Amino acid sequence: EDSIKITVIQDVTGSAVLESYANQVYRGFDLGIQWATEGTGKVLGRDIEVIRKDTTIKPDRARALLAEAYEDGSVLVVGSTSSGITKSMLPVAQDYEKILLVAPAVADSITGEDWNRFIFKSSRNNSFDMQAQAVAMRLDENTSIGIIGEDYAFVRDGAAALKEAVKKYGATVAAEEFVEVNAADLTPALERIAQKMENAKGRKILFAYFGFLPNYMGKIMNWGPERYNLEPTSIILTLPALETFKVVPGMEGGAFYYYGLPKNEINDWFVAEHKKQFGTPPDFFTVEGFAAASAVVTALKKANSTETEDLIAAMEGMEFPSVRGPRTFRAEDHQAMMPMYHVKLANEEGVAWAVPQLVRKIEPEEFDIPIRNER
Amino acid sequence: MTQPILQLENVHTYIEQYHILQGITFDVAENGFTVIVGRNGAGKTTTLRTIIGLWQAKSGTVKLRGQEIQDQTTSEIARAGVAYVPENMGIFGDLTVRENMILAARRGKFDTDRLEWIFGLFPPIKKFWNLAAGNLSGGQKQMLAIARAIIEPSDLLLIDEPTKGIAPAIIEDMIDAFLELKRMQTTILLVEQNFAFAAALGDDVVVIDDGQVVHRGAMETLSSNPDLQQQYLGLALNE
Amino acid sequence: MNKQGTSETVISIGSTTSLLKRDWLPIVIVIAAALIALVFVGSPSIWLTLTLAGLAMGMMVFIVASGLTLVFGLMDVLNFGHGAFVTVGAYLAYAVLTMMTGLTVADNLVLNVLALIAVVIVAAVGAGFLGWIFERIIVRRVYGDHLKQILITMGGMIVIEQVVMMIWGSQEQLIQLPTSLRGAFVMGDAVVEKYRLLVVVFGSVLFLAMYFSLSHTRIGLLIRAGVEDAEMIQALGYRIRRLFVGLFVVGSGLAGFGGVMWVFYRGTLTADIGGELMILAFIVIIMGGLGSITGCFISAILVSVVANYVAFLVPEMAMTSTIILLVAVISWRPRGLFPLTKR
Amino acid sequence: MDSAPNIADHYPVIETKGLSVSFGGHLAVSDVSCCFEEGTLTAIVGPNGAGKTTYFNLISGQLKSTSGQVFLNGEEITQYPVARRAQCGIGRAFQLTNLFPELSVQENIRLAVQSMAKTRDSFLTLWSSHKDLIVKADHFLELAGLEQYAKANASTLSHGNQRKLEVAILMALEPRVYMFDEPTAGMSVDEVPIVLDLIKRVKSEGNKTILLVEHKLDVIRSLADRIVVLNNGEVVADGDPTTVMASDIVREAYLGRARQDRVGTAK
Amino acid sequence: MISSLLSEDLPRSRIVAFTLILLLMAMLAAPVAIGGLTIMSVFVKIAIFVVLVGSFDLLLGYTGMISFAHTMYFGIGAYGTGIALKSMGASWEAIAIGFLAGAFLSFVIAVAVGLFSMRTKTIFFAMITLAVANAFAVLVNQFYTITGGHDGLIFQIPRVLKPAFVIIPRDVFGVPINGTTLSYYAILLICGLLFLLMLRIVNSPFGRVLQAIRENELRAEALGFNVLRHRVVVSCIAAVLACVAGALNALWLRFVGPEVTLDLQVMLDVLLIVVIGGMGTLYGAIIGAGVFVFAETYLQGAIAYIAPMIAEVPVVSVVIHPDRWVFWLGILFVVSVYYFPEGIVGRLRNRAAELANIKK
Ligand SMILES: Nc1ncnc2c1ncn2[C@@H]1O[C@H](COP(=O)(O)OP(=O)(O)OP(=O)(O)O)[C@@H](O)[C@H]1O
Ligand SMILES: Nc1ncnc2c1ncn2[C@@H]1O[C@H](COP(=O)(O)OP(=O)(O)OP(=O)(O)O)[C@@H](O)[C@H]1O
Ligand SMILES: [Mg+2]
Ligand SMILES: [Mg+2]
Repeated sequence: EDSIKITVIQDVTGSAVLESYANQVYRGFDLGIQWATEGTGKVLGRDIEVIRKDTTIKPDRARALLAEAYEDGSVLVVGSTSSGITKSMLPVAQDYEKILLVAPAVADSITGEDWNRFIFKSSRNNSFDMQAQAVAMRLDENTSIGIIGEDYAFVRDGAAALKEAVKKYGATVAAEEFVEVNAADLTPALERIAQKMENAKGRKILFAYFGFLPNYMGKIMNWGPERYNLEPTSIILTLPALETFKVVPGMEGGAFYYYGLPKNEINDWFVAEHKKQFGTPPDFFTVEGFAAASAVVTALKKANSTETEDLIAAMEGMEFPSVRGPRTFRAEDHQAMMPMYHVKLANEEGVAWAVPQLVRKIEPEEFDIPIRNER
Repeated sequence: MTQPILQLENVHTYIEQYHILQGITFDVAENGFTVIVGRNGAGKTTTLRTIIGLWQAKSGTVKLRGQEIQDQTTSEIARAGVAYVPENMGIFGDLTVRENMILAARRGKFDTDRLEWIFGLFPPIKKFWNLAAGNLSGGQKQMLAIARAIIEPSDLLLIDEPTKGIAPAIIEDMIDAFLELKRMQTTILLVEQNFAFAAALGDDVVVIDDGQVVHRGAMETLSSNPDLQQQYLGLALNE
Repeated sequence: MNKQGTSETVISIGSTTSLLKRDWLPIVIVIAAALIALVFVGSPSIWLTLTLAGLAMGMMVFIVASGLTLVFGLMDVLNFGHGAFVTVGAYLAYAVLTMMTGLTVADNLVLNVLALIAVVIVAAVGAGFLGWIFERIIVRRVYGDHLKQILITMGGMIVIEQVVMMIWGSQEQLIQLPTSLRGAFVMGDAVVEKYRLLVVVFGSVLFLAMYFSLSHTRIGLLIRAGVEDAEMIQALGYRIRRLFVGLFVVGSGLAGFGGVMWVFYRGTLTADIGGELMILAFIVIIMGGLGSITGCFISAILVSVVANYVAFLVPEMAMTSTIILLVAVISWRPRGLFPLTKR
Repeated sequence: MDSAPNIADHYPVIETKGLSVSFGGHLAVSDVSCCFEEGTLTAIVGPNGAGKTTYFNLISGQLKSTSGQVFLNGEEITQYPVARRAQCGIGRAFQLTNLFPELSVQENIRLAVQSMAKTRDSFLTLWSSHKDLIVKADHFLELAGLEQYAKANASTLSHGNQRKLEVAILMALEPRVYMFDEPTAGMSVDEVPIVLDLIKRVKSEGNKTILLVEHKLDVIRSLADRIVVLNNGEVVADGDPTTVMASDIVREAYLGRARQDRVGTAK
Repeated sequence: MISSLLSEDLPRSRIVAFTLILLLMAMLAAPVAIGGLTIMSVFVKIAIFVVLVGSFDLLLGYTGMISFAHTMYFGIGAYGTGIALKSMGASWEAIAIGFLAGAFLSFVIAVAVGLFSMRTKTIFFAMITLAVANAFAVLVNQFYTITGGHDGLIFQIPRVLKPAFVIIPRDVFGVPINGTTLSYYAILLICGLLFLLMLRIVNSPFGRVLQAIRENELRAEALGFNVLRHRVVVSCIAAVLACVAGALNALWLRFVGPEVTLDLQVMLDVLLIVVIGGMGTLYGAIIGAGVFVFAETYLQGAIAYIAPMIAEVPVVSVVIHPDRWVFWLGILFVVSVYYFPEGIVGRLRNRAAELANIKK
């Protein structure tokens, strides 16, 4: 019998950073298939054929590739990293009435205003990050928060989500400063925050949230937040970022993944296999690739069919395993619900990055992720 | 007779696909003053540019003191002692007059006596010493181009139409200057339309037409013979 | 000729512009901008922090742009690939640094600075060598034609970046300053990062070195003349090609130097790091006046300092402030602050 | 305006009043007041750097004067930009050849013809459909004796031929005021008469005003109705050719002391 | 007839003419003969780029102005249409209003930029437009609530243009003829007409003046041409044409985002196309866009095809790797400047002219 075609569309070339992300996704996806099919590469008794496509970060190309994938008989398509590219593909899925499983893009609008019923999203969104971060900041009425970040949709949405999340603790957001993307110097914005928060009461937290600027934490620490009693913190997503967080030992924050955090068999296998195959511990995008593969295999098994409508029916409300514990596609907007971590950083001898230590796992039920689509 | 300082033998030069010089042959005698005349578009400028290496001769030889130079680069030829005043004057308009001059003084220093002499010849050079050369008047630019070529002593001086746009009084001085240069053992090869000027200075004359040498000889012969003038220049000058 | 006349000419043919005749206006404007900002900012310590940070940033921009002033300003080669040499400099720094961790991890200022200087030298030489190849293969064909320069150097840049990715991979790499150069000095209420101070020192030294070597030799003149009329400069006996190659190599080397400075400031590196400052570098060169080292230096500082003030006072305008500044300067002096050429 | 209308409303074609321009303190043209009448050819002479070209630039608008005014038929045009002055009928040729180098010789002339035609800016008509303009352009091409180079790029012409093209472009503009700046410089002896004939032709039309800068004395002698001598930016002599050329001041400043006859003429 | 349609500016080279006819036929036949969004996307991109590049060539090749802000107008057209469709719903009025607003904004900016061009030298002008375009991209990013910022916008288009509007169902030709096919042909038609319009403009008296300005601005002024006015006018024409191209692109993609419109990369692609095709010849825009879009679309695939064969060879396998296709694009930049200094069309025309000379 024919193989089951799954196409993974990623933004490989065109930007150095995205290229490394895309490669992580591919690795994770392959590992995910390997794990979910117990090494057979088969589901429903048929081979899974994974086809890779590169958007080169061009929306027009992404759309054509997606259409091509559907026309060539892909059962479903997984993609992509860039939220913009992913958004441009959403209507094509609708036109072809085939599933697009979004991973690892984050933009809220994918499961919000731009959503259609063929879209599933196995990756996280801003609200998970921010609610986890709110937990990790140990807020109360006596805390004020200053936010510094870049001026673009992802960070702005995040900041809005954070403001929403801190409400229930009674904390106040006393200052928000957004600098131009890739701004070289944070000094003016930091000085403004310091000025605005001078008279704020209680504990003062400086939350830094950046999507492009590397090593922002180093810059903040060099500027000297302690002079104004500001406690810097940020959300912990990738290993390279953790390398730059060595300057803030003891920092507490929300975290998505660190290979030492999850304590379960899948992660043990995943980390060991990744180290064996690539010599390094796995990171963020590999995890997301794995989750997507796991979702695909689980869905096929559950639906016991490759027809779109069967798959949709199976996937709505479906729980699927991942290295960070199970995730569930909620039926309303097809967003996967998932756990997060609250961690504290420590520097360890001989480790190139700050090591997150688990304070507490935040379970999926604890999150209140708004449903924004118009279903 | 001593060996000529410059010898062109059957030089053919192409510009793109056009065959401009079609076998030019003439000598320039050491310490002599040779004038090239000819109609517009005859190939006079092309001849000078071929000598200094700005066009490459496709065949034939150009010899400087017996050495073949047709394959050398322009800067090599220049450093072998050839100075050049191009037809378009080649002024560096962004640079001041002084900077134009200092570039021509190859050691980076002026010989003050020589500079004084030039100042005497061409007073505007001194007057506009620190002015951007692009702002000079047409004639002043021409003076600067000549001044630049004579600030250092050279063995062979190639000059393309120095008198165009020059007022009569300065032409007078220029004649004196060239005569003095000649006395200072500089050989001069001049392209000139102003026949009076040419006749006043030249020892030898070469007439070029359509990329070929149509007449060679002493200046005397040509300047005193209206028939020859009629034949080669299309116009008798001493009517 | 009388003696008197001669000595008089000697004076007049010597140095062109005395210090008094210099055009001080742009410098006065920078200072005025700083003072006006002081009034608006209010707090002197914040003002000082902003000013010093801006100054350091300006120096960094200057270092990255310095090579471009030679290549674009003087030689009139619109090198869009300049950023590639910045990238190469950054990666060489990374490579060298990982090889000599001993010198950088030691908490000894002298050793650390020496290590940094060694890194700079390797990066500059490496980038310069690459510049030589670049000139031979890429630039040689396109002197005098801006459009082709843009395209071919862009192509060259892509190739270099891709090769960098082949060698070092596409993932983001972390790079750390030598130990004793990290952190900041606190002076009263103002702070200065140590590294920024170092950049100010390096930038100033570079500026003085370039200023003197260009104003006390004929190189600047020769290049400008060569750009205007390459035939004539050869007819004067100069091997203009050699000079162009040499200058291109130096320009690329300086880009490598800039890459080192920039990557340490940034903290991480990817293959497209070189492009980040290029638009700013072009702005600074245009604003300063093509070919003018002083102009490049002053405008780099002006742009960066003003950007900091504006970002503090009216953050919404931070991005547009540079453009407004550029348009204002060009409207005031269409050929830049210190115009050298007519181009 | 303080200039009371002249008797019978007669205005000179070109008038400059107190025209001056200075470059950083150096007065290149200094307080020049002159009238140029229809049908006359005025030669402007003077040593190099006297300000002749600068004076032309002030009249045709390439330079803005520091003070003083320019009038065309009594209308002040001092503030007009270059293009507008050209449209008003002031045409000039340049001392240093100034062409469209990568366009053909014919196109160079065509553009001049087109500039004065009504359809010059038409977007949607085909250039080749304006046959009348082409015919006219070819006419001037022939007049200048450049037919054989019609299709060649202007940059490939020899210096002398470029000078001829420069003159031909001015002719093709058919202005009311012709300003020639050393039209024959660098032109070979047998070609000079061609250009002189062209200028004579214009002159013979009787209603044109011609200004001519020249250093060749024989050319001036054969053409000029009047000579204006500039020195250091000032008018130092003005009058009919014979008187002016004989005056001491001209001999002193311009011709050089003794040998003026040997140079610049064939004799 | 054809000659006057082409404004008497014929390809003047058999190879060029032949290629053009071939391309045109392929474009017309593709949706029925091949089908699929991929090939249609390729041809639509070529068509849109012909307008975008051609209008840029009006500035660059004909008038001699290097502007880096051209794709900004492209972006304005796309965003105008996109934002209107998003906020007003999928209607024809939204398209009209969005496009007109975009065109008006482009027009205003083009006038401002054109006026400014007078004050500075070409290369300064280029650098300033570079800075302006960059700033505009940042602005679009910052006003993300309207523009979608970094992620761009998706929106609905009138049903007639969507695949759901079936004209002839799939089973007749094996490929479906639907709203997408309709918009494909509509875009082709509009682009074709605009190309003819541009051809007419450059061959009009106005076009000649543009060339004169490119050659020698001061002289053009002295001949009585108002250089500033011509520059402003041509800037506006080019801007509005780019704006149309942008709107078409938005309609086709049903998406606008910085990567497709405002990125410096798009501008450089446009520049490359102009140079590959041949500056100052509008046919160059077609040939250049064709070569470029095909290379961009299929280069990676071609490399992926070769790569397995040399997978064992040490260095070569790193260089000839699908992920490194951009490296080969860079090589293409260099090679095209090396071997086609006057562009493909320029080269072929010269060759044709030489051959004709020899025959004579
Ligand atoms: N770059 C070029 N391309 C094509 N033809 C050229 C080029 N330069 C010169 N020519 C042609 O070469 C011929 C000789 O030109 P050259 O400049 O040597 O003449 P010339 O004798 O100096 O004339 P003139 O007295 O006018 O200066 C002319 O017919 C000219 O058109
Ligand atoms: N832009 C400028 N800046 C400074 N000085 C200038 C400028 N333009 C012209 N001059 C000076 O003004 C004077 C007059 O120049 P102009 O070109 O009018 O002379 P001219 O009479 O045409 O001389 P020639 O016969 O040599 O062409 C010259 O001394 C020149 O150096
Ligand atoms: Mg000549
Ligand atoms: Mg003059």
